[in-house]
Amino acid sequence: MDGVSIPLDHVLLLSALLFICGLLGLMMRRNIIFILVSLEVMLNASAVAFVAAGARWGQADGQIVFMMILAVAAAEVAVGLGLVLQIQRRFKNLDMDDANRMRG
Amino acid sequence: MLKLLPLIPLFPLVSSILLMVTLGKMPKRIVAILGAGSVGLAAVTTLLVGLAFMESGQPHHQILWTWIHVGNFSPDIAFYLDGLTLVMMSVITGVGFLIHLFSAEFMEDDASFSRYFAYLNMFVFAMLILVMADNLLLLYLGWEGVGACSYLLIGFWYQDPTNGAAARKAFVVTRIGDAALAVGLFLLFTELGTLDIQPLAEAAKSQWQVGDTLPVIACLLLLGGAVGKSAQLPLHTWLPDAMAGPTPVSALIHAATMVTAGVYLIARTHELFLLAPPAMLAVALVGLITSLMAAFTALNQHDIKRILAYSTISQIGYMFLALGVGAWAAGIFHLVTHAFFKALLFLAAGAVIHCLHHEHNIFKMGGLRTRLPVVFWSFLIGSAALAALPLTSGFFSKDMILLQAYELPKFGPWLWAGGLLGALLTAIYSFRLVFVVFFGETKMEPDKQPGTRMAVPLSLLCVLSLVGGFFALPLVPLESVFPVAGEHHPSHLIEGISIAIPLIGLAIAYFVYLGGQLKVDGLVNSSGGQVLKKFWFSGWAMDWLYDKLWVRPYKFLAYILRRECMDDIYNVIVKFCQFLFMALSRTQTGRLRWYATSMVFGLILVIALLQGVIQ
Amino acid sequence: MLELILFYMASTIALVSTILALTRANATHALIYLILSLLAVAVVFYLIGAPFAAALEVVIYAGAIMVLFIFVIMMLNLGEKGDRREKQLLKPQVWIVPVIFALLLLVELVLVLSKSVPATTQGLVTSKQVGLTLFGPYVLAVEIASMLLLAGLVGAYHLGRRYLEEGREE
Amino acid sequence: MILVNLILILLVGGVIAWVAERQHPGLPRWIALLVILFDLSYLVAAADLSWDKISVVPNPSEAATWLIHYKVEWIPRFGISFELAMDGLSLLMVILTLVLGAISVSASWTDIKQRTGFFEANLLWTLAGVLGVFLALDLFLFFLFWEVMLVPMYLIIAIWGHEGKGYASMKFFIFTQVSGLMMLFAILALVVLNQHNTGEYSFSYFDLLGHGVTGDMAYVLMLGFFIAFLVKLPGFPVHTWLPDAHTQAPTAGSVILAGILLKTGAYGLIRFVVPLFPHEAMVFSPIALALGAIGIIYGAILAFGQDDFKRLIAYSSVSHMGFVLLGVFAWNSLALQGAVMQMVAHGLSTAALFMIAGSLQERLHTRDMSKMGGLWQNMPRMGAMAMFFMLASVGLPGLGNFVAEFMVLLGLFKVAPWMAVIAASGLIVAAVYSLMMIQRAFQGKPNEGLQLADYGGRELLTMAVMIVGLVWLGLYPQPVLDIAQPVLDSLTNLVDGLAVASPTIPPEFADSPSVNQIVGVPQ
Repeated sequence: MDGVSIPLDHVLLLSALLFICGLLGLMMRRNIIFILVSLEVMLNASAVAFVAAGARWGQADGQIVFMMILAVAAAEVAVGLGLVLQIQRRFKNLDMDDANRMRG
Repeated sequence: MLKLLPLIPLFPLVSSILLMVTLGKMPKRIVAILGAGSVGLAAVTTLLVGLAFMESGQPHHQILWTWIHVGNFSPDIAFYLDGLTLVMMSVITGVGFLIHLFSAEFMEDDASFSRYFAYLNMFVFAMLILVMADNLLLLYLGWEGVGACSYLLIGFWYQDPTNGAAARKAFVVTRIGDAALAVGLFLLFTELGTLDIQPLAEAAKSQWQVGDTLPVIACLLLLGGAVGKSAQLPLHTWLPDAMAGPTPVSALIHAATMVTAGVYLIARTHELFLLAPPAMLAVALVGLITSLMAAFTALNQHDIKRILAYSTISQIGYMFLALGVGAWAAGIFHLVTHAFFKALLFLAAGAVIHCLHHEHNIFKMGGLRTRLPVVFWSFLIGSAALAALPLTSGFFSKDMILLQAYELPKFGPWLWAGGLLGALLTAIYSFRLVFVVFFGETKMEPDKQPGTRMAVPLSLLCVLSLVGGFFALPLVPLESVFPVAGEHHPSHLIEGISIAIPLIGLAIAYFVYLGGQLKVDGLVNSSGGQVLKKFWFSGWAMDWLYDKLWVRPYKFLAYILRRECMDDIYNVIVKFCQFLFMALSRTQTGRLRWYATSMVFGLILVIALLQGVIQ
Repeated sequence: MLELILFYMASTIALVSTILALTRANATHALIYLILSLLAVAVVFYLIGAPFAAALEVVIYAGAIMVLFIFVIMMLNLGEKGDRREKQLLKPQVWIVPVIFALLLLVELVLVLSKSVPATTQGLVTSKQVGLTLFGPYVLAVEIASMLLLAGLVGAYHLGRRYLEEGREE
Repeated sequence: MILVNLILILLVGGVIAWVAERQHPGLPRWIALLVILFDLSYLVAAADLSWDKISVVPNPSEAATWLIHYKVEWIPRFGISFELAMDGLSLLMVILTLVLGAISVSASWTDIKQRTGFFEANLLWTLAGVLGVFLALDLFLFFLFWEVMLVPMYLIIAIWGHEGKGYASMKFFIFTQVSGLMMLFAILALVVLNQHNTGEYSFSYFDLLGHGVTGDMAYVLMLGFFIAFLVKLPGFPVHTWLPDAHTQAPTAGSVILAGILLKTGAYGLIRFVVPLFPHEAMVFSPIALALGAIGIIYGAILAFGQDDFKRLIAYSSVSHMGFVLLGVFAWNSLALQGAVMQMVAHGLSTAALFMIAGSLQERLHTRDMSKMGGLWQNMPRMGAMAMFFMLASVGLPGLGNFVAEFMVLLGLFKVAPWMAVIAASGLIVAAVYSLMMIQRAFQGKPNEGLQLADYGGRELLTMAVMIVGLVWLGLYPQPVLDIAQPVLDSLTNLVDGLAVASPTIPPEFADSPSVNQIVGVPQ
C-alpha cells in the first residue's frame, strides 16, 4: 500500500476526462437534474485532481480541499434540488429551456 | 419751475399703471377723467416748464438716477430740455390731450375702455421719454416703448386676426429699423465712448472730420432706425395696415407723434449728420422718393384712413427732405403743423367713421357737407392745410422746406422740383377726399352727430391748423438748437410757383371729381392705366415684394427646421447604439446550455491564449 | 503492479459509468451509474494513498448526496412522459457543437499535461495527518465550510418549503 | 459653515417634506416654501454682507479675499477637499436660485397632485445641488454637485412629466451625463497634469488656476469643460435635449430647468472655462461667438415654427442663452455684466412664461396653440401677464432683458462687430415668434363657450414678484451690477494677467480691434 507506482499524469488525465464528461453533460442536457448531475461530476473531477496533487507531495492539503469541495457540493445540491422543486412547480417539467425569462 | 420736468411723463405713467392695476373695474367716467386728465395735467405742466424755459433761455439738464454704470458706460435716467424738446413736448401733450378728449367719446361704447386709456397713457409716457431723453439709450427706451404701445393699440381689437396681423407687422417692421438704430448706438459708443447726446456731438465734432466714413455709417444706421419708425422707404409698409387700430390712435400715434420720432431723432443728432454729407443726401432722397411714392398711392386708395396714412407717409417724407437739405427748423416746423392738421384730419375722419357705422370706403360716402357740418369744416380746413393752400399752417412750413431745398447747391433744384410734384399730388388727393366724401349725392345717412367731447378738440385743432403757421411759434425756441440757416432770397418766380401749385392741384381735383369737366376714365381704363393703378394701389407692390423676399422664405425655413434637424445627427448615434444593442441582445437567449457552451468557448480561448503567452 | 492494474480498471469503470450516467434518459438510472462512478473514484483515491478521502467519497458523496438526489427524484415522480421527452433531446445537432468544444478542450488539457514533469504519487497520507492539518492551519476553512453548509441549509429549506406546503394543500 | 448650512437646510427640508406627506398631502408644499424662504433669510441674516465687503475687488486665486470661504479636508490623499466659497457672482446666483425655487413651489401648487411629498423633496434636492454647483470650488466637489442636481431633476421629469416624459427625461439625462463625463475626464486630466507640474494632487480651484498645462492638451481640456457647459447652457448644436425636457417637465420642473439649471452652464463658463484656460478660450472664442450667434437666430426660427406653447418658450431660451455665450466669450466687463444680467433676467422672464404655459395646460389640457385663441376674452389677467413677459423676453427697454442684451451686444461690438450685428438681428426674429405666440394663444376669435378660471391671488402675487423684479432690473440694475462688478473685474484682470504671460496671443485679442480696422477705414 505504498502507492508509489501510479503515475501522476494518468490520474490527472482521469480527472480531465471526467471533467470534460461533466462539461459535455452540462452543454447538452436540458433537464435540470442532469445539469446538476453534470455539476457533481465536474466537482468530483476537480476533487480527483486535488487529491492527486496532494498525493504527489505526500501532503494532507489536497484532501482538505477535497473536503471543502465536498461541503460545496453538499450545499449546492441542497440548494439546487430546492430549485428543482420550484421549477417543477412552476413549469410542470424540468426543461431549463423553458425557464428563459432572462433572455434579452 | 424747471424742476417740474420729471412730472410731465410721470402723470400719464401713474394714470396708466392705475388703470392697469384696477383691471377695468373702474367706472368709465373716472377712467376718462383719469386718462385724459393726466395728459391734460402734463400739458399744463409743459406750459409752465416751457414758460420757465423761455425765461431762462438755457437748456435744462436734470439727472434722476444713474441707470447703468459699468466702466465708462454710464447712461443716466436723465432729461434734457431745450427748444426742440419743448416743441415736441408741447405737441405730444397738447395734441395728445385733445385726442384723449376725443377718444373719451369715440371709445365710449367699447368694453375695454380702461385698457384703451391705459395703453394710450403709456404711449404718451413713452413718447415723452423719447423726446426728453438726454442720452440715446433712454431715447431708445422711449423709442421701443412707443413701438410696443403702438403694437398694443393697433391690435387693440384683438378678436379680429387681421388687426393682430397689422399690429405684428408694425412691430416687426419697425423693429428692423430699431435693430439698425441699436447697431448705430453700439458704433457710436464704441467709437466716441458716450451715449449722452450733447457730449456725443462734441466728441464727434472733435474726433471726426466732414467726409469721414464712420460718421456716414453711423448716420445711415440712425437713418435706418428713423426710416423704420417714420414709415419711410423701404420700411413704410406697416403704416397703412396700422390703420386697423382705433382712429384716435391713428391720429395720435400714426400721424401726430410716434411716426415723427424718426424726424426728431435725426434733428436731435443733426450735428452727426452735418459731419456726413452723403448721409444727409440719403435722408433727402429717402424723403423725396417716399413722399412721391406715397402721394401716388394715396391717389388710388378708397379707404379713408389709408388715404390719410399714405398722406402721412408722404408728409413725413417732406420732413425728411427738409432734414436732408439742412432745413432743420423747417422740418420741425412742418412736423408741428403736420401734427395739427393731420390730427385734425384723422379725428374728423374718425368722426365720419363713428357717425357712419364704421364705414371706411369713401365711395360709399358722399354729400356729408350738410349732414355733418362740424366735421365737414374740420375736414376742409385740414385738407387745405395739408394741400398747403396759402395762409394755412401747412403752406408756411412746406414753403419753407421747398425754398430751402431749392437753395441747396447741385441737387437743390431737382429736389425742389420733386417736392413740387409731391405738393401737386397732395393737393389733388386731399381734395379728392373732400369732394368725394362731402359733396355729391348722399349715399349713407349718419346715425349720430359728434358730441361736445368730439367737437371741441376738432375746433381747437381747426384753429391751430389755420393760424399755427402765422406765429411760427415753435420756431422761436429752435433757434438755439439748430445752426442758423443762411438768409435766403428766393426769386419771386420760385415763390410764385410754390403758391400756385396747390391751387392747380385743387383745380384738377375739382374738375375730375366734382365738376366732371376732366375725364380721366379713359386714361385709367386703358391697359397701362390699369396696371399702373393696381401698382399704385398696392403701394408700389412693396408688400408683395417683401412677402416673396422675406416672409415666405422665413416661414419656409421655419417649416423645414421645425422638427429640429440637429436631432437627426444624434439619432444616427442612437440608431448605431440600438443596432449594437440588438446584435448583443441576440446572444442573451435565456438558455442555460447556450451560456455553458459560450463559457466553454471562452475557456478554450483563455487556455489557448495563456499557453501561447507562456510559450 | 496490482495497484496499477486496479487503478486502470477503476479509472475505466469511472469513465464509462460517468458517460452512461450522462446519456441516460431516466434520471434514476443515471444516478445509479453516477454512484458507480463515484465508487470507482473512491477506489482511485484509495490507490493513490488517500484512504480518508476514499472513505468520505463513499460515505458522503455516494452515500448521502446521491441519496438526496434519488429522494428528490422520487418525490418528483417523473414517469414515462419525462423519459420520452429526454430521448428527443439527444439528437446530433444538440450534441455536435458541445462535443467539438469538449474535444478541443481535451486536446488543450492533454497538451498542458504533456508538458509537466513526470512524477508519481508519494505514498500514504493517513487520516491522522488530515485531521491535524484540518484543525490546524485550515481551521478557518472549517468555519467557512460550516457557514456555507448553513447557508445551503437555509436556502434549501426556503426553496423547498413552499413546494411542500403546496403539496400539503393539494 | 454658512454655506454648508445653506445646502444642508435644503437637503434636510427635502426629507422632511417627503415624510410630511403622510400627515397631509398638502403639507409638503408649505414645508418646501418655508424651507426655501428660511434658507433665503438665513443667507441674508447669517452671511453678514455689506456693500463695503462686496465692492472689494477680490483676488480670485486667493481664498481669503472671497466673501465667505469654507474648507475641510475630505480625501487628502488625492487633494480632494470639501471647499465652498462665495463671491458676488455666486451670491447673485444663489439668490436667484432661492427666489426661483420659491416661485417654482408656487407654480406647482395645484399642478402636482400625486406624491406631493416626494415631488417637493426632489425639488429641494435639485436646488441643493444647484447651490452646491454655484458654491463648490473643489473641482471634484463641483462635479459631485453637478451630478446631484441632475438626478432629482430627472425624477421630476420622469415621474410628474407629461405624455412624452420617458423619452424627454432619458434624453435630458443622457445629454447631461455624457457631457458631464467629458468634464470629469477633463478635470482628472487637469489634476494629473497639474500633479506632473507641481508634484501634488489637488482638485482645488485655487491651485488649478495656474496649472501650467499648455498647447493642444490644454485646448482639449478646455473643450471638455466647454462642451459640458454648452450642453447645459444650452448652446447650438447640443441644445436638442432642452425643448423635449422643457416641454415634458411639469411646470415647476420647467421653471427650475429654465430659470436655474441653464444658468449653471453659464456660471461654469465664467467661473471655470475662461479663467482656467484663458489663452485657449481666446483662441476658441471666434467659434464660441459663432455658436452663440447661430444659437440666437436658430432658436428664434425654430421657436417660430412650433405649435406647442412650451416648446416655443424652450426654443426662445435657446435663443436667449446665446446672448450669454456671446457675453462670456466677448470677455470684457460690459459683455460679462450683460451675460450675468441676462442670466438673472432670463431666469425671471422665462420662469414666468413657463408658469403661464403651465396654467394654460392645467386649464385647457393642451399646449397646442392651434387649439387656443382669443383667450384674452376668457382670462384677461393671464393675457396681460403673458403680454408683459412676452414684451420682456422680446427685450423691451425698461425691463431686465433689454439691459442684459444691450450690454452684451455693446461689449461684443468692440470685439466682433459683425457678430454683434448678427446677434442684433436676433432682436427682430425674437419679435416675430413672441408676437405670434401671443396672437395664437390670446388673440383672435374667442371661444365664448369656454369657462376658464382667470388668475387668482396666488398666481398674481407670484407674477407680481417677477414683474417687479424685471422692472427693477430694467430701470435700476445697479445693485446687481455692483455685486457682480468686483468679481468680473477680478476675473478679467486675472485672465489679462495670464494672457499677457502667455507668449502666443493671437494679435486680434491682444487688444480689441477698433471698428475702423474692421470696416476698413484708413485712420
